[in-house]
Amino acid sequence: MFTQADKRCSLSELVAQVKDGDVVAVGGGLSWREPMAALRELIRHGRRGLTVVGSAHGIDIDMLCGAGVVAVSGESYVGFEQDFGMAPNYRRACESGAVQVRDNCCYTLVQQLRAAISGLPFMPIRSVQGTGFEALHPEFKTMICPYTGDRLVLVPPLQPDVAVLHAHFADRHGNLHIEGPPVADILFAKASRKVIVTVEEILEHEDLAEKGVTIPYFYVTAVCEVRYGAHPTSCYPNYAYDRRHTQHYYDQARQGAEVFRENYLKPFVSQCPDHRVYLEAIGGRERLNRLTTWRESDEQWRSLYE
Amino acid sequence: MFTQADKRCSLSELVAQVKDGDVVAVGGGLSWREPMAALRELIRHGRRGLTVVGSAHGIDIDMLCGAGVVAVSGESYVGFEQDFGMAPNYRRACESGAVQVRDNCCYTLVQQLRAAISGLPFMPIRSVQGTGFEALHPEFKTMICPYTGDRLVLVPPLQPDVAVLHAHFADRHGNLHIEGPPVADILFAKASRKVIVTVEEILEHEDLAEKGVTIPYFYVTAVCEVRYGAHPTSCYPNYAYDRRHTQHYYDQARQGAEVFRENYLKPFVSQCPDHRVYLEAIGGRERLNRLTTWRESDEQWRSLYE
Amino acid sequence: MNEPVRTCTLGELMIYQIALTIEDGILAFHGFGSPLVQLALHLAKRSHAPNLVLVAGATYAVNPSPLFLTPTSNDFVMSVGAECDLNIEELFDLAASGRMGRMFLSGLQIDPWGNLNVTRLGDAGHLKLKLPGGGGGCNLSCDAGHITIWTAAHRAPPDQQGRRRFRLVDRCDFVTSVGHRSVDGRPRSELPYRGKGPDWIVTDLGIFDFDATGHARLNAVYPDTTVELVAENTGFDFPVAADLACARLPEPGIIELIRRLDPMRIHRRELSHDDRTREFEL
Amino acid sequence: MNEPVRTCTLGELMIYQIALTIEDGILAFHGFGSPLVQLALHLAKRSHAPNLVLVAGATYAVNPSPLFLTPTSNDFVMSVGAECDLNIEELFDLAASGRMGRMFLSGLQIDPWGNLNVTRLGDAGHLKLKLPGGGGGCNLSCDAGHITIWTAAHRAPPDQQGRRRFRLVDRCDFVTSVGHRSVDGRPRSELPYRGKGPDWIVTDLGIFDFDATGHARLNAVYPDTTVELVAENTGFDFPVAADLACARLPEPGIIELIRRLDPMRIHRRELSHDDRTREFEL
Repeated sequence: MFTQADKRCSLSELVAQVKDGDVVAVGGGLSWREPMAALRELIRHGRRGLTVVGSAHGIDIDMLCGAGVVAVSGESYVGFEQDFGMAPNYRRACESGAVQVRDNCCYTLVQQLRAAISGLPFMPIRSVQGTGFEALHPEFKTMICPYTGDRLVLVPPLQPDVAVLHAHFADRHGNLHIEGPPVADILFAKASRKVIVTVEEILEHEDLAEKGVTIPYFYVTAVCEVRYGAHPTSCYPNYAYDRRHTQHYYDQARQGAEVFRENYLKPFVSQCPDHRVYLEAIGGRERLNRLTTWRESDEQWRSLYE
Repeated sequence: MFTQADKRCSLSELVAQVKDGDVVAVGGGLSWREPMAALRELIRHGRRGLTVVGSAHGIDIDMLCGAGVVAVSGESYVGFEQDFGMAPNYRRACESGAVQVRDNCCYTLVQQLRAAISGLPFMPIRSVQGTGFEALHPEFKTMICPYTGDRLVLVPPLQPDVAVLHAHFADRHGNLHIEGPPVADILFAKASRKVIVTVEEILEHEDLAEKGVTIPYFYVTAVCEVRYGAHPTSCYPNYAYDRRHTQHYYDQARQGAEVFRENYLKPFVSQCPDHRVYLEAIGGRERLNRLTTWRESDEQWRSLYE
Repeated sequence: MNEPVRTCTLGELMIYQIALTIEDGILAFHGFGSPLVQLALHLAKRSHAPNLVLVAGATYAVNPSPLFLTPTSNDFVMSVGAECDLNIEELFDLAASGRMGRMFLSGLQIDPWGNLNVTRLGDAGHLKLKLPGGGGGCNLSCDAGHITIWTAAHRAPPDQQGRRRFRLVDRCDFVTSVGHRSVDGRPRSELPYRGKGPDWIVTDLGIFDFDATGHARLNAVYPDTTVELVAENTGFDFPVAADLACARLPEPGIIELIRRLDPMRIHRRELSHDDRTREFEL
Repeated sequence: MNEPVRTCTLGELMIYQIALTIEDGILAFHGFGSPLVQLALHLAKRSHAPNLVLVAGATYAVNPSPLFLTPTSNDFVMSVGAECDLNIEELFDLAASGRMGRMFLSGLQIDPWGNLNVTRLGDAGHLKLKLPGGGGGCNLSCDAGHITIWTAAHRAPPDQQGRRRFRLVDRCDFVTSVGHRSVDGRPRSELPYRGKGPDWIVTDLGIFDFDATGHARLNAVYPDTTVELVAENTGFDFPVAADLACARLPEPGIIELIRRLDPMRIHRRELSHDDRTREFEL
């Protein structure tokens, strides 16, 4: 139970909740609502040896891998879909052995989070058996169902040390409002020991309550207002996905670890003391305003992908 | 999957989905949003031998017991709290043996519904063991957890034949919007073979979508617009709990099965060919308007309980 | 209005004593049909436990500010001003994962180990009285961190034949929720429960805690009750705390707060007719 | 604008053929990163399967009307006009309880039994290539009623040394999602899955169904492919349907609909460079 009256803190204090070697659940999914500002701060803090768990991810996990923050990946997907294809840093880190591959599947992850949420030592699941994941996860066990005689797979609880989320709104007490797909954020919040959250805006409780509480305050450890905190991923309705910046990211990453460090991590992370400087580095007001024009017309929205 | 374009039907057609001997999950809870109009129609249809399952209930289950509709009760509570105390018809039916007692507990019910919802042959639960419920439910099994060595109770899936719900709004496709506490309605809708719903108002989809879809259409078998369909229980914000009518109900029920049949079931159920006539019988417009005055002032709201 | 409060009623004393069992910063849940407990939680939240996560029974509203107490629990009145809302599965998941600090349970039968019966009198074959049932009490008696048991019907006056029907009984006909001994007599420590079980019983005659064996022990009496009175109204023998005291009475400010929270005095419905007139000089 | 459609592209033919595998009135789900499948579902919903419960990958939006297809799946564009929304746990629960009629899966390796690999090339000890991973494909390959497999990279041209790197392989290095044989060779019938497994493979060279043993069988070719061409681009021997036919081409109206659904022709990104120019006379 996190019950203090005011959970606001600086981005640096927020990210200091993450320790080397922690199991970290990163919220959002693919190009939607990734807590990118918090992850960049995590890199600046020089965190190491994290185990990342989640469902379908892209630039967030790829960037952490490129920065050498990750030791184990328990994600179910890390890539750029048909947009750019495979995730270069993630691939390199896995293939070099720097990151240990412990791929998971979406529903297996859900069941493991549910076990943690309801305090059970396992959840049963019918699928997974007969696939390569049983060998990849020796911690999974099996049992014969006393009702049906069927063989079931038992998956242990997954209780991340920290969930790192980006939401639209919070109040200072830590109540959160998320618009659009929550992906696994609600499950992460309920299952994790600590929940740290960046938000586009911190509101008075009455205004937040009017929008609706997506995640109750007592799950939430700390909150920090970071506008455009999901950039370059989207945080509709506030702003769309910055495909141009992501293209630039991908082009650097594809050229190798060195190039990525020199041409991306340096200018956009390590040499940006804070988020404000980062927003200048990626093109400032002009670039950010463009990402808010998606509402103007279908053509304008389309143009963001061309 | 219930996918027909227009699921609207008459109250009689709606209730005809329930067959003698069915396992029925009644939505709402205590004095809140009970599908009373549908249950009265169920009594008019002369249904028999139902098994009722649910969490905390009152007049809904008591009335079904008083009308001889119920053969087995798997509820976790049936009563009138500190308002009127024990449920007279329910007590009589259980004590006479007319209704078989298979009391359940709220979380056990939740886990059994979850097993049905996720297609599992059981759900594990840590509680219940060591209480009287193990003897009451021989279908519960136990296992030793292969991870912890702890003894766990396994509860089988509960898939009601029909869930009977009262919601605020639906569209003709069957999407539902419920305001306030859903109680177990969402779990019932996902777990049951059929879902039949009365609603205060059927809206165009666009208007419903604006309020938000609480239960997606494909779970829902049929819907019927029945204003004041929860009376005498509440359906805030539309109308408050009719304590006066419930007092009258209780006074008749307390005097015995005969008196209840003569002085309550006859005038308010069997002799009311339809819901419109029932609304006249309970006091018509004047009474109903009074139940909508709760917003006017705290004093006015309080007066509804005096 | 503002004449000073000089006395407190039995109900107000019980509400205060139940409130004193509630720690700050925990999640606590009151079930339905329990005005004394509902008021105790709101009192605690507004006095010594401001960081209490107060979850209202039936509505699952978190930290509401009811305009007044209603006789029915699942009523919008009771969730007015709620900070947020849980649902039935989330609330019980929180308990099952060890995140519910305290729950409050009662019973028509309460045995020396804190086992409770709200299911039936008589046995399966021969049902004497069907009680309403325990709601989620069975699950929460295992899962919640601690349990405060309360009853306003401890007093068991003899009938014409001089027989007493005890509320605090030697043995429950049915164990709806479990205390410190399972239905088959195993000590709680042998069962893989999350929660530690009942630590208080607040009644209309006094207050019990539990000794090392998990047996109820009289901890305090009221200004108008004695160990002897408690003993003759209790269906089992019980140890008495060495430092047995008279229960602390609430301050006037606390009493005024309770009266504001329950203007219709709904909580009196839990008290026997005679007990409604019991008052204590402050 | 309105000049009559006289030809259809390979992508349009594949979208049409995938759409033909979708029954009306079922719940079907497209994953992420699969434009051909996303378009097939929207095509089916707007042609022969109006009662399809179309669940969009990544957003879990139900029956949306995307303004245009984006290269990223979790984008508000893709959920515009959704009738309602599910979340990750609800969607997978529906599959696990037997309520997902059909799912669509692909792989960098596809074996004769419809096992798929999107996890890694090489073995655990010696990882040659880390693939993005299967999302929820593993779970859904067991749970979904039926699976349509697709790939736009069946063609495996020889390199300088004349070696072909097959997409349709004799054996998967890793079984990410299961077809008609488990990773240890047990027939699917011996496993307690809800779903019946893959029944179609739609590729850039032709269409396979599965024989009684669960082995892929060539069912149809395209106007510019032959059994021989399919054979030399496939890493295993396969039976050929007695009634092998040339796949039916879509009507002009269908083609126009596809072009309206994907104005940026995002689906072409799934095709090899050469295949982007393949066209068929209607």
